[in-house]
Amino acid sequence: MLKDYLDFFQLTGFPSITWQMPVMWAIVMVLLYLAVYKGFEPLLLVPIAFGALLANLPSVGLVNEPIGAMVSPVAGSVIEMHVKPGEFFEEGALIAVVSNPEGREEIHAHARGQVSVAHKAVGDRVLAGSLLVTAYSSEPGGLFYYISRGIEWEIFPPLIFLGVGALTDFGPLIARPITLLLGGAAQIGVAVTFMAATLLGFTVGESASIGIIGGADGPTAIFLSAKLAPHLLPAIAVAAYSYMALVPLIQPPIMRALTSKQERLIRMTSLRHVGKLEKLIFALLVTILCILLVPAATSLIGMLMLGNFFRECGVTDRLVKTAQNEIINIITIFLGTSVGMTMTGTRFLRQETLLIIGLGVVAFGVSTASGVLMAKFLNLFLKKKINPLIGSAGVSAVPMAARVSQVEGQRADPNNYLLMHAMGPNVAGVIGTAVIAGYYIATVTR
Amino acid sequence: MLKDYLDFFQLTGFPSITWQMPVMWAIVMVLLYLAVYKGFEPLLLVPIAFGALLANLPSVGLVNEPIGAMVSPVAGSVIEMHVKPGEFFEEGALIAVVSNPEGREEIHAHARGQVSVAHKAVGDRVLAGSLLVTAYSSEPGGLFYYISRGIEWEIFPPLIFLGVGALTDFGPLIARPITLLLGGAAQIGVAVTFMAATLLGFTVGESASIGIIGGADGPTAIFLSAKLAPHLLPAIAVAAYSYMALVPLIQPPIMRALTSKQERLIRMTSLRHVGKLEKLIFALLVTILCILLVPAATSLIGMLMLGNFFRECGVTDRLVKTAQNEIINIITIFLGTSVGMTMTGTRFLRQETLLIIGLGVVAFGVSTASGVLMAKFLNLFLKKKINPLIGSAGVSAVPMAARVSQVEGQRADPNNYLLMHAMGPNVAGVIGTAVIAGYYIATVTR
Amino acid sequence: MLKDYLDFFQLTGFPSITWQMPVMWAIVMVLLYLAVYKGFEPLLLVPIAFGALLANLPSVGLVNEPIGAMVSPVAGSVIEMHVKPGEFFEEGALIAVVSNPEGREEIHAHARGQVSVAHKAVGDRVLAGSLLVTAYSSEPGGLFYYISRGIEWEIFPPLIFLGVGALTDFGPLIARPITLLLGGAAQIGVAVTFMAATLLGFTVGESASIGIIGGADGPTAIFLSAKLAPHLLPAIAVAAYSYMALVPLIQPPIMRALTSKQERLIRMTSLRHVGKLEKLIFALLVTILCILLVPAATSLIGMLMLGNFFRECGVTDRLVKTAQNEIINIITIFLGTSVGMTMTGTRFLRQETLLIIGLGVVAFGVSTASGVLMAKFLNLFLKKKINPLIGSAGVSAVPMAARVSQVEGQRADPNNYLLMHAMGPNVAGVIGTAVIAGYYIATVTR
Amino acid sequence: MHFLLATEPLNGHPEFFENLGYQTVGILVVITSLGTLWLCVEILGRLLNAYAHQAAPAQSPAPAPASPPSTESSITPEICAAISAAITNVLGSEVQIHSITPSPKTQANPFVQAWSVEGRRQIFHSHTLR
Amino acid sequence: MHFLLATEPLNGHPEFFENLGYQTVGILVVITSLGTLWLCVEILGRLLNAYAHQAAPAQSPAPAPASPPSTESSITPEICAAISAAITNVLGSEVQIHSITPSPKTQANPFVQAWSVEGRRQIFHSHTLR
Amino acid sequence: MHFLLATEPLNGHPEFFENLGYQTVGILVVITSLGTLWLCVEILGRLLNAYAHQAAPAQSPAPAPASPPSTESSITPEICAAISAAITNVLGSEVQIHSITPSPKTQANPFVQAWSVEGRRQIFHSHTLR
Ligand code: NA
Ligand code: NA
Ligand code: NA
Repeated sequence: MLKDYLDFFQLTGFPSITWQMPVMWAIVMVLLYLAVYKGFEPLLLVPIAFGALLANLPSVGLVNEPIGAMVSPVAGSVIEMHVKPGEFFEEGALIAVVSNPEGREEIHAHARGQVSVAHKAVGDRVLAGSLLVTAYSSEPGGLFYYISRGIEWEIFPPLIFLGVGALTDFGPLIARPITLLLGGAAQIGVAVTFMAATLLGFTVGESASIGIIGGADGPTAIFLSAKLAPHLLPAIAVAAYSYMALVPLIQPPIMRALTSKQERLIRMTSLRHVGKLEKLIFALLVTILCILLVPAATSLIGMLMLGNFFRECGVTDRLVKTAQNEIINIITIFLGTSVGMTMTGTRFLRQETLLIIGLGVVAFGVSTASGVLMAKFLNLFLKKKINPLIGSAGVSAVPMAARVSQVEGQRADPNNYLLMHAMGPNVAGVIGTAVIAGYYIATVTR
Repeated sequence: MLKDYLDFFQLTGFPSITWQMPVMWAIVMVLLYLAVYKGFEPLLLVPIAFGALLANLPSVGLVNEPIGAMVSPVAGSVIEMHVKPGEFFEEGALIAVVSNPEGREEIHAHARGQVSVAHKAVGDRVLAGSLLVTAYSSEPGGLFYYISRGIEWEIFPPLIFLGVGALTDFGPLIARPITLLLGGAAQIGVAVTFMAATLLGFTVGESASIGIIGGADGPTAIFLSAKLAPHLLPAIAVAAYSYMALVPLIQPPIMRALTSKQERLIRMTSLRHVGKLEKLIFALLVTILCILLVPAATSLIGMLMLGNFFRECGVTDRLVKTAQNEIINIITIFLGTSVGMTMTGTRFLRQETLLIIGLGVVAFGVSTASGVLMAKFLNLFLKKKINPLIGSAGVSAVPMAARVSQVEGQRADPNNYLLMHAMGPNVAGVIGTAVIAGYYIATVTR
Repeated sequence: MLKDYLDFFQLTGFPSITWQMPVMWAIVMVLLYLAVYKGFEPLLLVPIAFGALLANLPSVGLVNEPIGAMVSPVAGSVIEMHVKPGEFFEEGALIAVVSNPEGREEIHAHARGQVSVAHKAVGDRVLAGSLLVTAYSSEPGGLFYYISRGIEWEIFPPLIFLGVGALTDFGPLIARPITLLLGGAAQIGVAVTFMAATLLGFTVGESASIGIIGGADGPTAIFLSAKLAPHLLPAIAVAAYSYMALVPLIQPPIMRALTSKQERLIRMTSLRHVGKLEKLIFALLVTILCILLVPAATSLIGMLMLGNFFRECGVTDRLVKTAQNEIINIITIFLGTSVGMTMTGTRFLRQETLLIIGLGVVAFGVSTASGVLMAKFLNLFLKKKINPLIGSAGVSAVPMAARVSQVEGQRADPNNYLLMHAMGPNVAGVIGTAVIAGYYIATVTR
Repeated sequence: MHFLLATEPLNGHPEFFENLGYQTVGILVVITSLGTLWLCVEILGRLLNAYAHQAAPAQSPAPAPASPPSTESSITPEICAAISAAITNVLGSEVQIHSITPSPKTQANPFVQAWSVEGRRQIFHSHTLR
Repeated sequence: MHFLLATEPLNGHPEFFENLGYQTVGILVVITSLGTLWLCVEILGRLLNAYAHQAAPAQSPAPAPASPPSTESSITPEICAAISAAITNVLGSEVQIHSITPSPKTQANPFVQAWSVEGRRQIFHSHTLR
Repeated sequence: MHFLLATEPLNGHPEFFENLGYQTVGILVVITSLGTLWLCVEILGRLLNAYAHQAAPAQSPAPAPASPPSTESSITPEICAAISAAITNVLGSEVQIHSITPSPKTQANPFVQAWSVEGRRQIFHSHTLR
């Protein structure tokens, strides 16, 4: 019995601890510290970090696929086949090996089960997606196998956008629509970072996902990288949310370097009141125009403006409250933990992660600069000048970036209130980032 | 590069605009106007209309099925097969053509992918549901492919009924149970409209779904037409919710035409108090009786009375609030937009839609009349007369129809308060419509 | 037509009533009475009982699987095959018969449909999970086929634990961590009941699920029996929740029998204040340690402590409120009704159910005794004595068992407040039960 | 569960009289269902009332003095305000209330009436989401 | 729906100038989209304003006397407090408000300003969940 | 992740002594887990307390005068009411509170005690949904 007791520790997770795990635990602690004690986007970073903790423990029944059809993940030849119909196998058992010029791929069982049919034999050629073995098991998939469908199927980001739309007042943007261009210009940071990433050796799908960090829009970044570079999703999500929290540190030096004292003193005329009808038409306009121009952005833009229409129409109070609260909260818990769950040590502790974190700063910096410069460019033509400090708000990171504009404006002139003016480019940046994401989705092959 | 820029507009949605789209946009605007500025059931019509807008834009990634097994939708012979194992295909590519005496059916790809197995060759005979091709793709289905499962799988309407049950007080019905017959009589409008639709050339499945508009019960109408005539779902849902809002216009002339001044002056005795135990037994009674008599209505009646039991038992406060708020609100958003998403121009801009809208008026009118006439019929036997104005409330459309009874009653006698009396037939109509829907489900083949 | 009317009653549920149904209705009434009028865990027992009512009515479209692939549930030989490709079949039709030494297994259709492919012929050998027939139907699965996925896939219990974690203050446990051992000792009741069940002829999977009733933790009991003995799930859930309500009757005699008057008079020193940092580290510690030691408990422990981290970190207010309210309420409705839905007469009206109910009392009793005895054992070594009355709180049943400790303590000395001291073992019992459940999952074959 | 189809299911495009018969059966099914329900509820109400009357005598005198005799004067300003508010709420502000008189046939006391008003108010509030 | 791919999709590791061209097109697409939107919103605003001015005359004199002439004295203590609260709320308590003066270019009356402040406050409150 | 099964999994109907051994191992596993946790939490508490004592001196005198010496007189009527309310809430109204005296062994000041009461109250409120 003492032997049994000692034997039991063979069943514990200790033998499965890898060197990456404690390293990841330390990273988790840092993220939690930043979120809890430094206020770094805690609503997202706490679930992400806790999910990452679970992902880096030798857990059972948390992420495994359910047993059923086992398909080959690559094309090649079956060089080993370890099971016969009727045989039982344990969780983790080697089922088959497929080999092709690029290497060999092992197919392991995700849970205990029994083989029903072996569709291929040693020597057979297979394609990606070819059925190798059908098996039977009473074990379901892991909890986060199911919850993560919301990311795999790209459901969570649009639903978050439904809530974001219900929370966003586009009034300041409608009152001064030229600030749309500031939100557009900030996407230059995305494009520049994309190019930089390509030069550093990332594929275009990966580069697009890295570039979008500069959009400072969590759900869009998750949406795009789930589509184009799912293996980079955790690094990109962590970078996107961390830098959003660092906006008050990253932006001011750039803003001051690119503007003269005189420009920073520009006062802007008060915004006019925008009525309900105008807001409703705006919501419909954005929907129609953006979908026509960039169909691939439909689910993001469509849900954003649906939420906003609920908000502004004044007759769907129950729905707007649900979108702003229950839906966004529930999805945030599941989205955050699912993202964290992808953050395994083997995936995260790579050179790429450091490069992504470095490129993220570039992205935020260039986006900030482009917004400011676009404002200065527009001032060449405008009679009512724009204070270029609000250009930086075009990166979105709502409402952090607009606050930065306000604070910098008051540093130059304590009586200058740029806050409301900066909200225009701020929300325009959300639309701009969704548009460029749509462009990439339409034109980039994963 | 300029060429690339111009080329990009080949990728935009503009080339995909069809004549139906702008027409549907106009219809969407009308629906939104009615919902927002005229108060036509905005909680449903706003999501439906916005969903219809999205459905009539050249969107990408919104409604497509995920790649995987492609099955033949009909029986026939494979006359063309355009793909070979290992071949890649683009979204929209023609995969195969199946032909039978009634025509030819093309199978297109819903997304980019690669063929794993071609199960059939040219000349092979196939049945509906036979596997043609298995393919592999990293693209998921569209957002509303997943959300619409709630309608396809008939989950949303029963869950709405859970909330409706939690919101409904059956007290007035229990205090004067004879009003159940008024709620039953109102279903004659459903039956008459069914017959009229059949005479106009609709199949029985379609006719049943059209008839149920007269039940004035949105979730039941959606439940039935998802089952028996999914292609008519959008027209039926729009008609059902619009006419519910028009009850104050449709009902009064019919009510006045069928009643004498003297009948309209009838005062009814005040309702007795109904205790908790009686309400609980009522909920169980309705569940048992209706399911025994019409098993096909189980999921509607069962959820309705479960919600009502939560409400009346007094010890499940948390659950009843959740059913009344979070569940019903979340499902309403998803149900409404999913219904709207089916409202594509090619499906909606048909003669059938006009016929359905016409038949809907008939349905409401006959239901109103039957309720009133049933009340007059019952008065032949009753000592305590029923004011026939409350008969019209049997169409359900809770609580609109009961309000109409009150207003008409006061038009005849300003001191006559029929409101609470009309709530009896009003909620009885909900049960009646679920029962006749169950009858149709059990006996009509799609 | 009169004939048609009478014929219709062939379609009603009356011919399908079995003798078990009315018996189950009576049991449902008893459960509802206990829940509504006696306050027996109404939040769970009302949905369970109402679900059981629906499960014991001849319903249609409530629980059936969707048509598609029909697989053999057992290994054996196909001895009958009743359908050919292209043939239509009705709901309930006999499709095939598979026979093996242990008996014959009939495969029936869950809904109307048409056969696409017959994969096997009479005489073929099949394995569990072998595909027999592929069929096609436009009918979806039943409402609770879909909702019950949350139990089959083991999603609901961990999500309930997310909410439980968000509701639990581990402060009293952290202030006096030795009470962890009391929560551990209470699991002896689980082990003893497991052994008793095995002696009574239950398999080990069944025995483990029965034993866990002594853990007095609903979600854990449901989680474990869904995995190891799904056919006993309804009996175990009903026993677990009923006995939790009976704690004030079951525990006191045992507590008094095992303690001297003097022991019951022991006063405990007031608990120290526990700060935020300590609570956060505790949450992470429990997560890491328990998952390392018992990986199979990951999804329960992980979600519990995630919810608790949300609660204690102070910066995720939106998320903690959502976990405490919307998530736990919605899941409770679906979990309860799904459990009830498994409680069909044929499954519940068996001798096993009586045995389980009997064993449940044993489980609660032994757990209570072990907790008390462990406290007395610890007192042999401690300077600051523990009042053994708080040992019984180790069974969890939060907060009922802690209340019992308080009441019993005051019976001996009206000025002794054990309530806060009893909360330590009380919440420790939740962790202890999850750990032993993980041990069983890892080592018991279903 | 499996049900034998006693009647042929209706499909395609049935003839007029076939359809008429079919619909009549449908309405009869509805009336049968709701009629049975009516009877059951009627019986239930009487049973419970009878039981309540048996149980009541001991305690019924007690509440009586608390509520003044149910004459026309029993409509207190509070009840009046409650009714007005409820009706305004339900019917919109364009409706004017001229006078409130208890229905002469009413035996219920004002508390029950107030309960009714409140009950209805809840119903009307709740049903905005269908 | 199916779209012909006019341009070859970008894949693998494109050359620098290919990539530069690709990104420039991307930015042009963004600017085109948001620029078109700008024009539409600008036109929309003018149309609605023109319509409002046509419709207004009859009723515009009415509100005028209610709001005193928009001089500096128009900042009432209430508005001042509202602005302070909003700013503290958004910028944190370490910010001090030295003085509040209406922007000289502002034609809006204090009510509109208060509306703006409130509108912004809502925005800032709401965006904590991204 | 894959774990080698060191022990044969228990299945079917094991013999009594096999089962007894198996259950004993199970209980040992539970005690080991919770025992390890106990040790860790004990150590954690001491570390944090030691750290707090090092950090405290500079600021501890400040709060001291605010809270009067922790004698029996320190139970103010407010605290008394809070405790009563909490206990009534938890134990139901049939319980009567005869007297409230601070535990003689208690070093904690009344604020901490009030905190405890409030903390417990929350716990008891929350756990109605299992
Ligand atoms: Na952006
Ligand atoms: Na109806
Ligand atoms: Na326990």
